[in-house]
Amino acid sequence: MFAAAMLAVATTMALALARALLGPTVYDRILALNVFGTKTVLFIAVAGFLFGRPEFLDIGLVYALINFIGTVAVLKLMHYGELGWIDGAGEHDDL
Amino acid sequence: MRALQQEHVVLRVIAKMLVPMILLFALYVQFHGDYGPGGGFQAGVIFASGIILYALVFGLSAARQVLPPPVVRRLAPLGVLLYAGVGVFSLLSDRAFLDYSAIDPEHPSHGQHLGILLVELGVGITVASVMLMLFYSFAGRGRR
Amino acid sequence: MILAHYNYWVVVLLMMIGLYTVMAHGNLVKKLLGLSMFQTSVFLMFISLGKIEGGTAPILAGEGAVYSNPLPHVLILTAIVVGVATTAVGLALVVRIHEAYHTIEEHEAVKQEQRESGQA
Amino acid sequence: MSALAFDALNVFLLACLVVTGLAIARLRGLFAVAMLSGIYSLLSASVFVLLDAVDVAFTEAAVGAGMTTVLFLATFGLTRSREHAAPHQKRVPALLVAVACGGVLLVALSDMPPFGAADTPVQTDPITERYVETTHEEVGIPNMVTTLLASYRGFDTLGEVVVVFTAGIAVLMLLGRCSRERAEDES
Amino acid sequence: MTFVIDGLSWCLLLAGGAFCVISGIGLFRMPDVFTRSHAAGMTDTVGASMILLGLLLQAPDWTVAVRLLLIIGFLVLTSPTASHALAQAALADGYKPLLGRRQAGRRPPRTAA
Repeated sequence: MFAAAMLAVATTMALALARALLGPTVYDRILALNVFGTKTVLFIAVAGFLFGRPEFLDIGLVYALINFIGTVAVLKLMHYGELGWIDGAGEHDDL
Repeated sequence: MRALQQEHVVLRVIAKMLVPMILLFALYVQFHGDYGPGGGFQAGVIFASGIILYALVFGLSAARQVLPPPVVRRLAPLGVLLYAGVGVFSLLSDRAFLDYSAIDPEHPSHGQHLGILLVELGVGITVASVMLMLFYSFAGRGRR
Repeated sequence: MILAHYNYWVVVLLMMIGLYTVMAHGNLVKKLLGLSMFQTSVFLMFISLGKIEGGTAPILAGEGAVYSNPLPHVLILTAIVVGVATTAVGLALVVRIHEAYHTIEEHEAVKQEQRESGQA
Repeated sequence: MSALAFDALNVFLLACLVVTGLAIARLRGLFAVAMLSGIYSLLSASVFVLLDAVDVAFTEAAVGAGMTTVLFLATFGLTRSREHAAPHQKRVPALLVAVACGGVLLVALSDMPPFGAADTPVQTDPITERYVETTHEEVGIPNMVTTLLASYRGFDTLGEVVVVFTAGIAVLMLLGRCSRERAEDES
Repeated sequence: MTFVIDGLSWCLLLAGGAFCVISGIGLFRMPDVFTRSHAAGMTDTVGASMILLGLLLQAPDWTVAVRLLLIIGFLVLTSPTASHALAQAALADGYKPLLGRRQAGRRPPRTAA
């Protein structure tokens, strides 16, 4: 049954890859990258169970935590045109 | 600028929850590297990523207040010195360079364990601070 | 037969793609991407060499387990972090080139350089 | 069953890797290429997990998902440009050189031992045996990669850390505050 | 008892797999960014959590179970947030959601950028 789940995850990876290759806008590609990240987490989790070493979920955990950063960085770059706000007004107000 | 920032309330709330988790996870990776996958290299990069997420969402100057660049610049050689210091320590106690048994001559295995922990800590400090240094250098060079 | 060497075929293919990207593209960022692709192909080759069929990851797993060779893992683990640091140096050079010539295309920068040396 | 699943997944992931690589080489929009290189890194991490290199996959995960993407995007932000078409006269020689190198390697490939064999020189070398058999008794840490990295090859790792540190200093020299202020003073 | 747990985990794995494939098809086939992000963001979370819950029922010890729960938690936090931020950024960049069959394939105006 892990094999069935693995098949589903692999199919979704292929579909997301196709969207990333075709994606007409940058946002489509970001979306595909995001989905691909989630599917990689699933891939690593299921592969751990499939091959009998499920203690390697830490890698999935890294992706679940860090994959977000790429998306945020790209959106910020699209929005502001640069990654740092050096003298951005009022950025301490909400802290 | 102000209006744009208020759009990202969801992002800010989630990032506020996520950043401490990432930093905590980096510490877990650093000190659990003996038993599972992980170690200083990975932990350093993950720690830096946590601070980078903070900088991306709350602004570069906020992140610079958390970890000022001068501190980061001093931490980077500190890690290398810690690593090399372990080696020099073992040299001083008449052993080969980086022979961790010198740390605890009574129990060589325990000494090895402690030495690996110290060395990985040095690696982690250097990698984290160098990665942050890279990010600060690149992100801080924006348009004025 | 092909499956027995499949990993190495892919390594060679990726190496070719990386090499082509480095040489054919004038964009300096693209060159660095090609370089990192080349790098990944080398990583893949080392890791493939260490794999034993039916083996498991080199973290103790009880009696009778067959482990893949941990030595390539050690070499590649450090190579990845060093790779990102050196890529950052390359990117920093690209940024400086852009500040000096206002372009990140190789041939345009070379053209400007020649023009300036012709005037001098 | 497990071996079949392994082979199928290996072939699938490596095929995806090649397709992504080709797309990176072909596409012109640099943002799109940055996204694809993110996917490339995810794929290679999956391959590393499949090939038992858990620690390598961990590193690739930590580096590829966060750092590399952020660095490339920061560069795009600082240079803000789109790739121009490559000069045509460079493409054919590049292709020829790449194909020639690939051809040589493919010929050399026929001498390689089959993938996954246990009797290759890499696996039967005495040093491998020593690493795998005696690390646990000597050091007492379950993760062999950590033991090798920090203890047996500690000198090597010290060198790597120094390289990372040097790279950090180099970037600081190239992009740090001092050089910018100097440039502003000159202009 | 093990039979019930196995059956339940079977069902969760299969349902999660089906969700994942459907979300992938949606991502591939939907006409514009917003509908695609709907397909990705919503079904992705459910599919991923179901597969991970299915694995949770098979976990050999509690450390694995804790990691699976943490992964589920983080995915549920980050995946919808990323989709939300993405859709918002696309909207701010001047892409408008498609509101009918006629507009499909039309190049969106880029005014705000």
